Amino acid sequence: MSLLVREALLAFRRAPLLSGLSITTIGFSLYAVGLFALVAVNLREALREVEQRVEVVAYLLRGTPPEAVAQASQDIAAFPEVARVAFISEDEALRRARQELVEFRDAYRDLKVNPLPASLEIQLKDGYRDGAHTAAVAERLRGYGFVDDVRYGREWIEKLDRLRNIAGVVGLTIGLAFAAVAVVIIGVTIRITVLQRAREISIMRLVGATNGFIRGPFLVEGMLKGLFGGLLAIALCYGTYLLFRGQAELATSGIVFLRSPQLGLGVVFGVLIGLGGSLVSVGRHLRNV
Amino acid sequence: MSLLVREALLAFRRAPLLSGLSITTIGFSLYAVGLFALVAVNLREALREVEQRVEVVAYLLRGTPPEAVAQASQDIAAFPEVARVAFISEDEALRRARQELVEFRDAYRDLKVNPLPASLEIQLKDGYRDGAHTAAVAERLRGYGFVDDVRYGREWIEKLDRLRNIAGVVGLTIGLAFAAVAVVIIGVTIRITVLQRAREISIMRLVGATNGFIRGPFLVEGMLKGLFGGLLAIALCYGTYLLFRGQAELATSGIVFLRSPQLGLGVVFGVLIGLGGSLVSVGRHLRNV
Amino acid sequence: MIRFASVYKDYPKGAALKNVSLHIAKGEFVFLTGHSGAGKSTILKLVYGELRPTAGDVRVSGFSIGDLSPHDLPRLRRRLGVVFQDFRLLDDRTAEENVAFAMEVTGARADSIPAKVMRVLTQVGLAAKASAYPPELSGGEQQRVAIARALVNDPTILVADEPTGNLDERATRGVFQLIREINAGGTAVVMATHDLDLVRQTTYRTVELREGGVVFDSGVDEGSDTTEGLE
Amino acid sequence: MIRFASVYKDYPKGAALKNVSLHIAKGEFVFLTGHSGAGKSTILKLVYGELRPTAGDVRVSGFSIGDLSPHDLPRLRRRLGVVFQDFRLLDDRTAEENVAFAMEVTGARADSIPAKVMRVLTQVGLAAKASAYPPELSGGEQQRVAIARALVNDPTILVADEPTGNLDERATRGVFQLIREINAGGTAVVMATHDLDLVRQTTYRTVELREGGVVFDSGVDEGSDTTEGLE
Ligand SMILES: Nc1ncnc2c1ncn2[C@@H]1O[C@H](COP(=O)(O)OP(=O)(O)OP(=O)(O)O)[C@@H](O)[C@H]1O
Ligand SMILES: Nc1ncnc2c1ncn2[C@@H]1O[C@H](COP(=O)(O)OP(=O)(O)OP(=O)(O)O)[C@@H](O)[C@H]1O
Ligand SMILES: [Mg+2]
Ligand SMILES: [Mg+2]
Repeated sequence: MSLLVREALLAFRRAPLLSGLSITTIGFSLYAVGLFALVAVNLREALREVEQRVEVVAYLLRGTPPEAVAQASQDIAAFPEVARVAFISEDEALRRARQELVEFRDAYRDLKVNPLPASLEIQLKDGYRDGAHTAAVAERLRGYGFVDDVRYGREWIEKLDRLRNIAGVVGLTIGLAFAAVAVVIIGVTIRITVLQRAREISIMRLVGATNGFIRGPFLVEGMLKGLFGGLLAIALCYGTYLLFRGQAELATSGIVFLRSPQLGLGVVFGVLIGLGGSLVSVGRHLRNV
Repeated sequence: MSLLVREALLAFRRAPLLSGLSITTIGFSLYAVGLFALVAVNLREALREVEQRVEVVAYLLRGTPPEAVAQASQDIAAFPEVARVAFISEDEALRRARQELVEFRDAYRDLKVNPLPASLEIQLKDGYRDGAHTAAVAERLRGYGFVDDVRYGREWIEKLDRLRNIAGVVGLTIGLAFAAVAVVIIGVTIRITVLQRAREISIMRLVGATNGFIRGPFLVEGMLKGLFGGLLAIALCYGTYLLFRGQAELATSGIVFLRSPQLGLGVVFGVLIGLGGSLVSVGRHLRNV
Repeated sequence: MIRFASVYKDYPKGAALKNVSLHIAKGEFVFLTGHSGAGKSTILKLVYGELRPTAGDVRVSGFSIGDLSPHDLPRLRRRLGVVFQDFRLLDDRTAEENVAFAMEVTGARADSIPAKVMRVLTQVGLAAKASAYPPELSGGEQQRVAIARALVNDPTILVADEPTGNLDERATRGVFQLIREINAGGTAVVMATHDLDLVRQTTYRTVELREGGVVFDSGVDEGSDTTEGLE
Repeated sequence: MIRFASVYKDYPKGAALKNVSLHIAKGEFVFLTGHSGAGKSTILKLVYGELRPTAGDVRVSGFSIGDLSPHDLPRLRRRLGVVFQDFRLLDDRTAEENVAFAMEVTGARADSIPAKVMRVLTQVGLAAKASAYPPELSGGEQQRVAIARALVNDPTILVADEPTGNLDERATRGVFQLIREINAGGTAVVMATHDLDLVRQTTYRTVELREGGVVFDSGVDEGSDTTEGLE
């Protein structure tokens, strides 16, 4: 066991250049994956910001008693999908209209009575802002007697749904593609280093080393390379993140970095690739000698 | 010269596995770059779609004579920034308001006179949809005597501006990062293959080959590997594109592929990397032997 | 110990061995001689299982080379000591580490290794070069590392392919003396050599090959099976 | 032709040559002998510029090895034919291609190459193995490919490190005869060897090394400069 690790570490000392190159390759391959993950995470973050604007508005019949509205507000706030309920009075609606909608400045200037209805503005919780949940909430709101009409920008929400789906599919597929790129490149690198050491392996076999004995240090070495490569990739990603953070804060609400579990996953991925790559390469090689 | 190419091609025949692995690495590295380029191009395409909604609206004073409006429309259509001008009459405005804005259904039902103004809706050309140009157009519109007010969603356009800037900076930097990844990985691959052939090179020198004589075939070989790697990357990108096109058409207005000049650039990039990588690796090696 | 029965070995480009039958008893010392390209190394490679016979049967220390399982191959090789014609040293390990590696492979106790390794290196006259890497050694020094590696596990059979080709007369005498001592201790020795002086000095059995066939064998009981049962 | 003046060569782990002075005239034949590790290969490596002297001056065919420019190194080597102790063949080229490569390097006309290559391979007795790769050749066959490669460019100096170490008596005689013929044609030969039989057979000048110093030189005019002007 100690022999195993010692041999693996010796391999680094014996061929420092080649080991360094392999680690660099693994690191940069995983960096490509990490960069993509960074972009994807931040796009999703941006999408979430947009999503937060999803709301359902229930217009109330003129003359609904305030107690009924207050009671309903409480009920609605207790819906599992609902995050917040806000009551907008008729006066408030008029004030907003005057402020926001230029087309109507003139129109409202001359009005004797306020034609605008009061309404309840309902914000949904994270994860409930898709078409199906929104429609369900709207349906339930329509059940209240004093609700005249319910609006929630069906088209807009359905667009969001589609966007989410596409982003999910595209993100997943391209992410997998990048991961595949990393796996291929890393596998190839390990294969090349094993080829490089074909003579060494054949000599080991000639003096009576078993396949397991030969394979062991290679596997440990592969895992270590994967580990170092993964850590290098994280360092590179973090550098990139720092580079952007300053700029991004000026323009948007800032960017986020990958979270620890995601980073951990990346390193484990690196180690597994290193291990798998060594296993395949050495295994195939041992059969051939 | 024929010796040069013959030697380079022989290298492929002599070490088919290693050559294949190098080409695969180069191909997949460039594929990562290409994937990113695909995503970037399509995001830009999506941004352009959003941009097309940018418009400037000039509200006209009540009672403006139609001839004046027609004349102004022609003038405005001739502005270098302007793509299209549409006249929206007062009646048309009311019709739209009734249809689109539920809050005002009731309000307008009882109206005796139409309070809404007529307007000119002006669409800008590609490349003029940023804050500065839009503001300039708006300013000029205000110069007309019969224009009451000009609106163009300043906030929205400024957001677009910022988005464009960020997308540009992020795209460029991440693109460069990916390119750097590709360059590093490819350089490393070539270095490894040269290391692999260190013995060969030293023997060549021992029998009296000049550095140029040794370097030549390596450079041609590197260029060929870069070429093949570039073509492989294009094939992979196109495969990915085909994979997505079907799905994407269901949901959005479709995705686009890279254009020929971009593809050509990718291949040239591959060849140059192959050449440069060989030059550096072999050069450094020759100095050391 | 070693038995070749009507062995043929074809390479893609021609036959290297034709109908070779040979029996080497436990503890015997045999010289393999013959022209360059006669097939000496091919016979030795069959003994240590780098090659498989095209036809015929090769048995070494109870293992049948023709259908040796991947599991048995290392077990066979640990009983052999092999000096390769081209040395086959690991270039990135010192002389000492090269020899030690052959012991580690057998699972020898770690604390017993260094002393044993130094003893063998001293026997071949290389104690002073223990920490040199093969590219830092002269041709003869590399050859002696290869010999030390072959001896370090006290093999039951020593297979030596031209072990004195790069040695001067004095070193040759020293190494040959060492090999004779090993043989006296009960190890069978098969040694391919071009050095006919060496062959003539002794009365050991000599097998001469020509174009892949045995043309002379000074051993008397060739083909007899009497000692086979002792293996 | 070749002149060593008070040459020292230190390796990181010790001195290999100590104050070696040696002059080899045009067309001369010199044996280098000595124990394993005495410094024979080191002297030859200095001659073909694989090593630089630590101190002292080495001049070969008008080039000063100590400060040879990268541009002159190939020019020097093309005038030499070198047989390396460990052969140094390109494993992924056939015997024929290995020999041809040494000619291509000199810029020889492409159509003159195949005939010349086959002639030299025939001289060393390897015409039948022309299309075999080194790993498919026996030790002695590889050595003869290395010799053919050294001879193919009609060198003015032939440097041979143990060129018969892997050859049987008959092949040794053949190769040695060939080298003598080359020498008769005016090529200087420096040959390191352990084969004292070979040395004793002839009356060629013999230089014996011990621990990095020259202890015996049968050449009479050692140190005289009379032939130097002819180089
Ligand atoms: N891998 C191979 N593929 C094809 N032919 C081979 C291979 N190995 C050896 N040969 C051929 O088989 C014949 C016998 O080779 P072998 O190595 O056994 O000779 P040897 O007696 O050891 O010669 P030497 O004294 O020169 O080492 C030679 O003609 C050689 O060219
Ligand atoms: N690269 C090197 N680094 C350190 N020491 C070296 C190196 N090359 C050779 N030596 C040492 O220098 C001494 C002379 O070596 P050299 O190869 O010249 O011997 P040689 O006379 O050719 O011996 P042989 O007959 O065994 O080939 C030896 O002791 C050797 O260990
Ligand atoms: Mg042999
Ligand atoms: Mg030597």
